[in-house]
Amino acid sequence: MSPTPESASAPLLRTTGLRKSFGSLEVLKGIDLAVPRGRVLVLIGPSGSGKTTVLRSLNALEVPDAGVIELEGEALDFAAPASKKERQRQRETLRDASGMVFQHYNLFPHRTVLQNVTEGPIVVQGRPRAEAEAEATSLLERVGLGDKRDVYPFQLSGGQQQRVGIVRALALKPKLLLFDEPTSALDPEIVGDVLTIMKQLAEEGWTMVVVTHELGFAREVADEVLFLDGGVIVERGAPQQLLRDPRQPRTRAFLDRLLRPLD
Amino acid sequence: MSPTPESASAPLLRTTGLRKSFGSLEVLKGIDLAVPRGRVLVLIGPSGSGKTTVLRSLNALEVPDAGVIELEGEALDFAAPASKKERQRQRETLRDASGMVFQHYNLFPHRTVLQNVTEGPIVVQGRPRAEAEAEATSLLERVGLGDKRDVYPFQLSGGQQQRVGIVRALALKPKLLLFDEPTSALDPEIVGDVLTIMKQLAEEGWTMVVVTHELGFAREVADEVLFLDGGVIVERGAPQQLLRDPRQPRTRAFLDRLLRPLD
Amino acid sequence: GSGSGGDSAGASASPKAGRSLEQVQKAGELVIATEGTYRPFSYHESGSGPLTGYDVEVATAVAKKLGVKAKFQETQFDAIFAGLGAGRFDVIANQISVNAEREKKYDFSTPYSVSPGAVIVRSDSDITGLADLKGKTTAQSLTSNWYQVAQDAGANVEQVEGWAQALELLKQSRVDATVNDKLTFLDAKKNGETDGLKIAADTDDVSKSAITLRKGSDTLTAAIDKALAELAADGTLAKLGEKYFGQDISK
Amino acid sequence: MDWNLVISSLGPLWGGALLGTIPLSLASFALGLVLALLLALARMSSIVPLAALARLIISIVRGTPMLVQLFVIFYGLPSIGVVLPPWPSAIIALSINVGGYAAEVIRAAILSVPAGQWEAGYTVGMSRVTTLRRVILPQAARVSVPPLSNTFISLVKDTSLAATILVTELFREAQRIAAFSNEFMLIYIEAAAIYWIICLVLSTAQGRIEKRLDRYVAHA
Amino acid sequence: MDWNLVISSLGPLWGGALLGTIPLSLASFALGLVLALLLALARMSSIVPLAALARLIISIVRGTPMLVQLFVIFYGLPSIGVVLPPWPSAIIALSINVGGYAAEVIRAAILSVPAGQWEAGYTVGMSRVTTLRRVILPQAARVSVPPLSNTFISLVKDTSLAATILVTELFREAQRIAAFSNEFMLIYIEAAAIYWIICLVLSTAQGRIEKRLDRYVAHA
Ligand SMILES: Nc1ncnc2c1ncn2[C@@H]1O[C@H](COP(=O)(O)OP(=O)(O)OP(=O)(O)O)[C@@H](O)[C@H]1O
Ligand SMILES: Nc1ncnc2c1ncn2[C@@H]1O[C@H](COP(=O)(O)OP(=O)(O)OP(=O)(O)O)[C@@H](O)[C@H]1O
Ligand SMILES: [Mg+2]
Ligand SMILES: [Mg+2]
Repeated sequence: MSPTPESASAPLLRTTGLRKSFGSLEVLKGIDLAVPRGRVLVLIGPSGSGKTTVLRSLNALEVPDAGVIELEGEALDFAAPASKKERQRQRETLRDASGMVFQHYNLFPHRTVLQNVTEGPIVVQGRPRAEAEAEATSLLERVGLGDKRDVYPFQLSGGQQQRVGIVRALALKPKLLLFDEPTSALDPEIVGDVLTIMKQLAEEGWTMVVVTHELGFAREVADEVLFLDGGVIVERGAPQQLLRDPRQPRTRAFLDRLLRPLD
Repeated sequence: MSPTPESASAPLLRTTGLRKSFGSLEVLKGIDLAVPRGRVLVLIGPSGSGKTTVLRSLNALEVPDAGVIELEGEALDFAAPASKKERQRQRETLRDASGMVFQHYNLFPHRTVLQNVTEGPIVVQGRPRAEAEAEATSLLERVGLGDKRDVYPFQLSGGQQQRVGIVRALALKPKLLLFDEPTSALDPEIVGDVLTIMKQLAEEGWTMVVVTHELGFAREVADEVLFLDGGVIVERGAPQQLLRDPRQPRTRAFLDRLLRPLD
Repeated sequence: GSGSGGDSAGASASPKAGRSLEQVQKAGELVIATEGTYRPFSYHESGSGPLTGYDVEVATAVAKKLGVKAKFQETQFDAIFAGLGAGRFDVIANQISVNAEREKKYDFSTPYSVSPGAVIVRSDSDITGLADLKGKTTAQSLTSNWYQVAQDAGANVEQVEGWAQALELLKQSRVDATVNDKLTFLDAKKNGETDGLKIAADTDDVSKSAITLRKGSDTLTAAIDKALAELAADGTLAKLGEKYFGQDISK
Repeated sequence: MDWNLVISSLGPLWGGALLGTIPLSLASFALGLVLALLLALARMSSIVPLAALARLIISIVRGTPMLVQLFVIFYGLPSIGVVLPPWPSAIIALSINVGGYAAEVIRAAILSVPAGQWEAGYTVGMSRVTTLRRVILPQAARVSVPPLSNTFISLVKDTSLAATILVTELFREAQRIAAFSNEFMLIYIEAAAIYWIICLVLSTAQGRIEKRLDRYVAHA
Repeated sequence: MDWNLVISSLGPLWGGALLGTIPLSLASFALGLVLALLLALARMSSIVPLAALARLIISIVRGTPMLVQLFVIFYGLPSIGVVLPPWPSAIIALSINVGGYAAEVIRAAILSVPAGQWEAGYTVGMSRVTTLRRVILPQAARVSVPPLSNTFISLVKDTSLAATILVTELFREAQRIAAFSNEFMLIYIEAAAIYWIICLVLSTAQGRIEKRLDRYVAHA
């Protein structure tokens, strides 16, 4: 089941049979995936296929109807009926472990760039302000935003906002970084700035799950690519194989539409 | 559909020395361009270079500070001080001649698809309802939305909304179609649907000015490509030449960023 | 509602029960409700000075006779009976006319002011008496009996907030007359506020105003009656009448 | 509790509501909305004196008690020769009030419609006025229903002030019955219940209208 | 015009404003806002009876005249043994009113903050309450300043009703002076001018607050 031949140790995160319905619409129909430590998993698939729902489940923004999420060996079972308190604990476990970067950044508009980044460390993790700010500043400098510390999000371009979004997630030192189409709201010429930073994070060894339509990024950075359609993982494989020579006709059709829109 | 197959001698539209400032920011610094009848002009350029402002000037959503727009030989001079009435006449001349398709569709959310399309013909042009509706229906069928006549825009996907946006512009039978990044708010797999329709329109002989980042479309459909930067046309030429082998370093840098974001 | 009926808690805590003389004396004060906006009965000296007026002085004198302090609570007419019913006040001294309807619900002292009514009209009016009010429009406030009198005379009654508005409407020819205390009119006349108006006729009815108490305030009512009798006897009431109206109005 | 009084007063109280409160509210609201739209447009106008005048009117209307406005119109205007009967006076005062409050609501609602909608209207060939009428206002209407229904509910209760200028409505009837029976508390609560019923009907209507206007909006 | 009266009444009228109207308004508004927030949260709660109760309270408060509410609290409650002095009664009635009206404003403002902000808060590790407090409410505050200042302005004028329960404030002073002089038009207009001045000060404050809260928003 797990497509991680080179990893001997247990994956950081593993899902088994994840299911989720909204009303009568079944959006996830049993998702099995594993994310080894230090690896990058890329999810692709048509609109509505359930990519976002997978990420949101990993971050406990949605509660799956069934299935298990295993985090560092601890199994969170969502099929079993659970008390409110138990669900709460599951939620906290997942949220503490992961950081999320959204398509539309979702920065806090009423806080400066620095405050956006330190909000989590100071308010949630209770770290000393001075320490949190020093760390945030150095992270911001790393992504080229050292001089934007004290401005408000509306004063930034989309690409700058998304870099702040990434830094906000990093500042929590999560074990797992989740990205939901982080570049698809950006101007095409700015996309590169954000992808480059994500590539560096991958090289530094962060564990990442990325939903994206940027096939170039997937090809260069992903360790594994999953193609989702209709709430099912239709195909999975190394990027070279899956993106260049997909086995499934649905994968091929999807990739064709993406690469050659005018045909 | 009724493109305007007339003598291709004089261009349908020509601008000379178009200038526009917002406050102290000079956004257009003298734009000269010509759109021959039945041709497709593509504008590319970095964010903030003034592409949208050019289109908005052609559609009289902005009043240029200086320069001339010549439409079918009639010169509208924006440098000369003009009475309110004269400006009004200039505005109407330009608006009657052109139809605009927006990046974010800007459909009327409180009107059905059919009403969106017939609003202009009936209310503005005073055409009989039955005739306008019949024509709108056939246009909607052409773009594959025959069955969506009576739904509201929110019930449509982005790609469907943009197709309605195009039909709304077509229904006015303008001499000139203006497109401002018509696909950049769309899901990547849906982009093709809209580009294909635009390609068909070009083949039918509509005169079009298109701002887009879809270089594939420019390559296949454009008669001329203009590269704008900092309010100036830095380079212009046939798509094969300009996109493949730009003469100006700024053009080259821009195209590189677009095509290889990760380098 | 708490205006009447539905008795709840017992003993002295209940606002429903009347006040006894003993309670008042124990408290050391008689709480008196009055409007404070009804010249010359209950008003403020020059508008913002101390509370004064015929009713106010009578009530003060009564309290003194009872051996307690007079404590005035100024409220609007709307709230005056509600407040009495709720036990917010011990008594009302505000030109409350005694009538059969009210006597069913409240105890009254012996009247301390007796005033004939007057039909007040514009100088050029041809109304000469109550009988002429039939089919005419009058402005009346709800405070007094005169509303009823005008209505009984067949007038079409417009209810107004107070005397000032009634005067204004009459002067603006928007009503034909107002029936009111003659005393009130005379007071206004003294202040030059009745230009162009006149008294067409006095009414046969008189309005008797008395201190109003909750039902069951027997000992207190008796004490107040006794105090009023003493005030009449020692000439205090007559003197107050002279002060405000140039005549004794207590009988 | 005096049940006979409660029951015998129902007739006159509902009479006051049906012949006074309700028609007064409806007429004033309708007129007030028209006035509000004009004030809102004036306030947004680029003609500076017009905008300033609208601001001043809105400020005075909102900043002074309506009772005084009623008094000025009814008792004050005759001194300059304008004698208006109670009903027109009340309708004028109430609709000026609605106008002042609703002008700001309508202005905010118009500003909340994205600029792209104006441009879409222009691009389709519409004039400013046509775009306002056919594109902007229908969308602004949706946003303004909840705050306008607040204004309406306040208005219904404010009509009681018309009692001070001789308009017979629910509250005036209540005062009269209360004065004769001396049961102020009981009658006022009864009147309050009737106001409440009217407001409940209004809220239901609001819900219906919102639903209707929401038909073209995606739901979360 | 009787200038002497106008001038001699300035003292008492301003006295009423400063010692009655203004402190009463401020206290009631502060308490009312707290109540409004609680009612708004209750109304949005998933606990059905709590939400229903909040709805009912809001509906009654908004649907019935405040005069009656004042009456019930001051003259009605003693019948069940609760005897409150005038000022506390007035503050309770007024703040319940502010609560009822402002609850809907606050609810709408909270709902106007994009869902993504809740999620961003959760993702950063915040609980529901922390997200509400540090992310949602500060943003809701910005949206709710204009409608809340409307509520405040209405409140200032509504304090005049407190005169019926023995609170001396601006309007009560005006009534006294008017009753003595029978110049009710003049005095009422003078009082209205003072209300207007108070409201102008409030509007200026509103402008300042809006500007402050707008510092993190792009301007068109
Ligand atoms: N909260 C919700 N309530 C109801 N339906 C939902 C909800 N969230 C998602 N859905 C539906 O679930 C399906 C999958 O949604 P999801 O957002 O996961 O797709 P996606 O693959 O991320 O698509 P996209 O590329 O458009 O972001 C869609 O049909 C969507 O409409
Ligand atoms: N109404 C306006 N007021 C002030 N500045 C404006 C206005 N419209 C555009 N600008 C500025 O003019 C410049 C050019 O804008 P324009 O929208 O034409 O660029 P663009 O090439 O279309 O960019 P993009 O690719 O981001 O759409 C930008 O700096 C923009 O901020
Ligand atoms: Mg998604
Ligand atoms: Mg643009």
